Amino acid sequence: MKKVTGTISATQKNLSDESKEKLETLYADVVATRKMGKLERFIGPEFYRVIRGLFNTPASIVGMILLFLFVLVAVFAPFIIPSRGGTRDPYQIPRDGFSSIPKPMMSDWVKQTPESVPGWYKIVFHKDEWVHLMGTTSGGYDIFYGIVWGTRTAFSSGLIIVLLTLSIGVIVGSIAAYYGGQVDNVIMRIVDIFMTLPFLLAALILAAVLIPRIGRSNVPAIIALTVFGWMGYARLIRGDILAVKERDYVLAARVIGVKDPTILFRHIIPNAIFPTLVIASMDIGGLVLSFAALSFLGVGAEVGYADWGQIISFARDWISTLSEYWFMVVFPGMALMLFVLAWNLIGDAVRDVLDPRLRGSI
Amino acid sequence: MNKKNTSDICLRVEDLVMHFPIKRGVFQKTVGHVRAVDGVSFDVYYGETLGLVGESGCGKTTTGRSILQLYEPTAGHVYFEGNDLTTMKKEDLRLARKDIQMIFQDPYASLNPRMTIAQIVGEPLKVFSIVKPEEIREKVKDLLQLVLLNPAFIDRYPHEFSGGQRQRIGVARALALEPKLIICDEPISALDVSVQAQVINLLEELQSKFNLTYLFIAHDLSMVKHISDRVAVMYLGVIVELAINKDLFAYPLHPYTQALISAVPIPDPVVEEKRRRIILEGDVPSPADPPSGCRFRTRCSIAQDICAKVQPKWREVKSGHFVACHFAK
Amino acid sequence: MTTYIIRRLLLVPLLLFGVTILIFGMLQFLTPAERASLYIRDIPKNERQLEIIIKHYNLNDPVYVQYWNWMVGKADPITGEIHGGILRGDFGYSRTGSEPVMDMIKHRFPATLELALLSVLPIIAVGIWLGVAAAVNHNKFIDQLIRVLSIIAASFPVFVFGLLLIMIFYAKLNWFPTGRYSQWVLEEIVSKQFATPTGFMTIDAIKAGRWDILLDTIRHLVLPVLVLSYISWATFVRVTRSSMLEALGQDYILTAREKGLSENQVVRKHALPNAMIPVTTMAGFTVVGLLGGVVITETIFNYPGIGSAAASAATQLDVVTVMGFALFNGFILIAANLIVDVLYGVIDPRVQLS
Amino acid sequence: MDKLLSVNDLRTHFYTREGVVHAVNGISFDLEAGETLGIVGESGCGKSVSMLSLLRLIPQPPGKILSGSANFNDIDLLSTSEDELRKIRGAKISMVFQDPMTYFNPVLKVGKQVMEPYLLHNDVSEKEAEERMFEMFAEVGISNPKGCAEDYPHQYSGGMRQRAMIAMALMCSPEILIADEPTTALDVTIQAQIIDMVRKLRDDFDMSIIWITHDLGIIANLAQRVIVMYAGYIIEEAYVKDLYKKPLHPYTIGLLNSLPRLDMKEKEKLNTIEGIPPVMYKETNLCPFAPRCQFAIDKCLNENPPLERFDNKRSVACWVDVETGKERK
Repeated sequence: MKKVTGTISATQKNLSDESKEKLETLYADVVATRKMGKLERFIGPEFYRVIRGLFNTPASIVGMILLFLFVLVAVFAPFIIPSRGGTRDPYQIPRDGFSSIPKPMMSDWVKQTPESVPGWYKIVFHKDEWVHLMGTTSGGYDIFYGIVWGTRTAFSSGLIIVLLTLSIGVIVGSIAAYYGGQVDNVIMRIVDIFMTLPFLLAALILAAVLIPRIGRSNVPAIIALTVFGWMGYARLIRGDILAVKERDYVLAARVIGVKDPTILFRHIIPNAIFPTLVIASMDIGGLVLSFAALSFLGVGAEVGYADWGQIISFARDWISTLSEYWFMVVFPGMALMLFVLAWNLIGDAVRDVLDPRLRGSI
Repeated sequence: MNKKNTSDICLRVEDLVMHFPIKRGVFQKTVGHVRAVDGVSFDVYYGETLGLVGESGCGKTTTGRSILQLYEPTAGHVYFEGNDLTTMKKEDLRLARKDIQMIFQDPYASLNPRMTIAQIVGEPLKVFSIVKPEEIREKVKDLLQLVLLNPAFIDRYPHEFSGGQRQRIGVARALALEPKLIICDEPISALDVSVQAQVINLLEELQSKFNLTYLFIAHDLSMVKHISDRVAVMYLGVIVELAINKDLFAYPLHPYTQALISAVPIPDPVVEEKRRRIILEGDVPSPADPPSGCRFRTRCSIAQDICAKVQPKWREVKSGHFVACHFAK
Repeated sequence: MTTYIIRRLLLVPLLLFGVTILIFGMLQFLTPAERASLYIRDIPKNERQLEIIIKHYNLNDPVYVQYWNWMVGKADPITGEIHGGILRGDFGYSRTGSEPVMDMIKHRFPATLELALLSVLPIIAVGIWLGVAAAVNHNKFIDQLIRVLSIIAASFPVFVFGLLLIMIFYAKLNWFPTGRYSQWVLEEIVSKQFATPTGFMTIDAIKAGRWDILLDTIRHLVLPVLVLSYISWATFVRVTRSSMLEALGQDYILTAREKGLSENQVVRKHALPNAMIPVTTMAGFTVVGLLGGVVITETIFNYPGIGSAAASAATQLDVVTVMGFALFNGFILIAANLIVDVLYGVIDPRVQLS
Repeated sequence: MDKLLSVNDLRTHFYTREGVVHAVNGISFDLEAGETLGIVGESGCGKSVSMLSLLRLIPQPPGKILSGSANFNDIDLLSTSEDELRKIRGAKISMVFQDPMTYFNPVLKVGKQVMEPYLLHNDVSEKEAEERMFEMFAEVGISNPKGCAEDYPHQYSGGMRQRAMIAMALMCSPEILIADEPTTALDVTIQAQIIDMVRKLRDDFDMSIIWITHDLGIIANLAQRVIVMYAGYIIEEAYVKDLYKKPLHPYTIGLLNSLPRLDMKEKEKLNTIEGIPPVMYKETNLCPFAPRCQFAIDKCLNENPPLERFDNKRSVACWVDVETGKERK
């Protein structure tokens, strides 16, 4: 049997040793074998491709920077604007009186002020007392406080809904794909039925029914968005599992005697779940938007809770004088818009990497 | 080749039938069947290479997969070393597959892209606990050496390799369980011309080294002629002719075999100039609705009334030369 | 092709059944007293009377009995008059609207339909046009611009965008007022000086030759149409662009170029017909999106359609009304999906065989 | 003989994220009136790209034609205006592609697509184009032309689709037909039908053919002259008979020896070309085949051999005289 070497120059007898050496080095470059970098080997080829796609697109870099800023705000919320301290719920926006007239920007903060004045505030505004940086809503809720602490609400509600919908979708979709036949048929018809109601309207109803039963909080909206939000993932994972099931390497695994559960968890699911995972994580932005919309319509977070959509909903009562009270819409609206934009910019780049139809278009 | 005893038979396929239902209409009722394999019988002897050749859609790949019970055959039996695979329980079958392995056509699709070479080639060793877990890596390196791959590549992923190299990895995986029979399902048709010979030579070397038995499925007649001891020709779900290599190519008896052989171009203009081609009319009929009687009669130049009525018998015309044609002598 | 359509049609009753089950399931969260408004208009405050009603309409009975009653209606034991029954077109009585839900839908649906129809056509026309422009100029400036704009549009919350428009064009400039018509038009309608037989203000105004009313209607429609359409527009561009890019990357495009067709002809004759297949499906989803979108849009603009009614009913926890609207929307969507499916079969010849 | 097409120093590169792919690296060749020229090479050797470049059909970007001229009837195809070129495409030079399934538009009727070039390049009515189409359908052996014209591509069989594609290419009676592996996706018996048909059409239409393939057998059967390509270079060019009788380039030799032949009497071990074809990311000054070449000498690693005329009728790009194993004088 032939000796195996890195190259085939062993069979080239007419070459001088010097040339053989040169060939060895050249061959490493010329040969079709593609070498993977350390990072790629560590995180896996597909994930690497996604990451590389993210850093290759200027738009997604902007998105990542934006998102990073939001993470900073969420993490450091107590240092940006402290709560009122004590045992009081920090997510309850402090209200400066009960006047129905919104207070303008930079007006004095009289009641329920934050417990301390952080250093950055003194440096930027040269003041030792809090003012309403972005004004208040009707009812005296401080908009700046609501936006900063609302960042946490956005991340947590988005993450919770994605995790819930993804789990349901993956389980239901996998069952449909794995068992096939009538099980698949029944499950997919149920998916169809859930999809015949418009997403937002359906969520609106469910939240409205749930509120009298379990009280007004974030929970009814989260449940409602979950119940009507899992179908997309179920369809996606089902399609991918069905495709992977037919691949030759699954047949090959059967041939070498791998047991069925191992085939499912080692060969099928890891190769099928990746697009679903990535798409789902990119959906956080859109879900935060839907959650905010429910809050805006009045079936989301309770009044006074630090949530962007809830703050904007105050503006509904001031339609004809919005030009005067613009800060009630513009600041929380921009926070929401930039948050969703960040996710969408990243999501767009990721979809380009994942979309097999666009793959190869260089 | 002399007459063989039954003890020499490694694999016996008896009247293997594989029909796939066609579902149509409002209620997805089964309206017919694709008769991919429609009554195929042959033996494979220890140590030989049986070539199974035919055009696309003739059922050769389905035959290979039904032998391994990757599809559940509609009817018929597959005996491996005397044991009927079609009636085996799932777990017994899994254990029996240890001795029958397969090499797949598409080296890009048959390797799990998320596993390294060590994992891919090591998996069968792990499943059957052939060697101790800590020795798997060493064994994988030996296997790579065996298929002429650099053992240093052991931690690489499949997409870091070219088609020919991937096919070697597939061969190494098949060899890991030290099987007796390997079903090679078009192992070279996806490879570049200059790489095909490398894989063929490797398969031949391994055969002589480990006394392997091959069922070599291919559409490339020249390659089948090169590697096989005996050749079976399939057309539309049935075997029309089976003979030892020399006989089949020198004295083909079935009109289809004759046409097939004449259609293969030979890389020599001098020879080509003198050759007379048999050009078959039309296309292969649909396996969902095969012609009555002899399957080939619609394209056959010597077909007569009897061919439409009576399915030709599978008979041994000369010693070891089987054919299914009314007029073969 | 026929079997394909029949299969789709057979699915419709199944979906209808599923939707009623889904809605009815959600109704079970209500107390029997609240469910009473499925059958009668005035729910008495008196405990004893309430119990009689609950008993009359089997509101404490097993779920399947209630479902049956909900579907076909329930006769009043004294008068023999049948109340409720989805199949009879009785969706219950709306507490917030102070009229039967079905009447409310009849009054308000034309307004919503007018808004939606005026939005759909620009979305499809502009969406396809921009999507094709982006794909043909793949990776060039126009492509990048359209792409970034559509991402921004998709990220802009409907209610924020709507409120900003109101802030500028209504509160500040007073160009485009909210609502459906001005006070003086309303007075003319109420005093029957101006008839609205079709329910569509634009058509009725044109038919009557009342250009002043038409102008007023348009002033009220501009902003809602803009707000309702821009998000769907973004998704439409996206889908058209990617399916067009896919089509342009196919081998038959090379064949078309090889034949000597100009780039324009290649796009028009060969790429576009193929790219339209996924776009058709998208059009169906767009209708779905629009009907979901009217909830917020109509709420912001105080536009008297079914969306704003559903939203205000939801916030006042008038569940029977919201359910009625949802059921109605579900039926419309099933019809829309059916149309899309059939269209799909017509456009793609490959569907006909399989 | 007249030079119908004269290509000089054609160079096409692709600018991809992974790097610059040197697909075609300055190739020159002539096509004479009435001859059939074969271009052989493995996948990725640049044979298809060079033909697509001639008609400027490669996608730009990422592709770019860096240099070259292609004289056809006193027009330089590579520098003439797009409008001028469009008049030639499909009329004077037409192409037939490998996979007729993907190269037909799936949502348009075949008849409509076949008529398209004729309607485009001639001032004729729909009716006349239809008549012409039926004429062509008869030429390529499509029975039932009326029904077939109304069918969609997916209703055709593979062989039929390729016939329809050839009919489409011949609608305007082109002077040159470029066939890009038109039989690779087909079965051998269907391939034999198509080749047989093309041989007849070649005489009827008095056209020149450039036939791209990786199958040396087809070339031996069909072509008068052959060009062998490797890694974007022409490495050998000769009349078919000379090439098969005595190949001069080590790659050609290796390729011919690695093919099993149907007419071989005894089983011989296949020769192999070790290694794999290179990916052409780097501009190198060595002979592209040197890493796989058993004849390689030191000079091969320092200088890329030019294509040199030999015996006045054949050319080869190699420093080594393979008979002596020494450098050629």
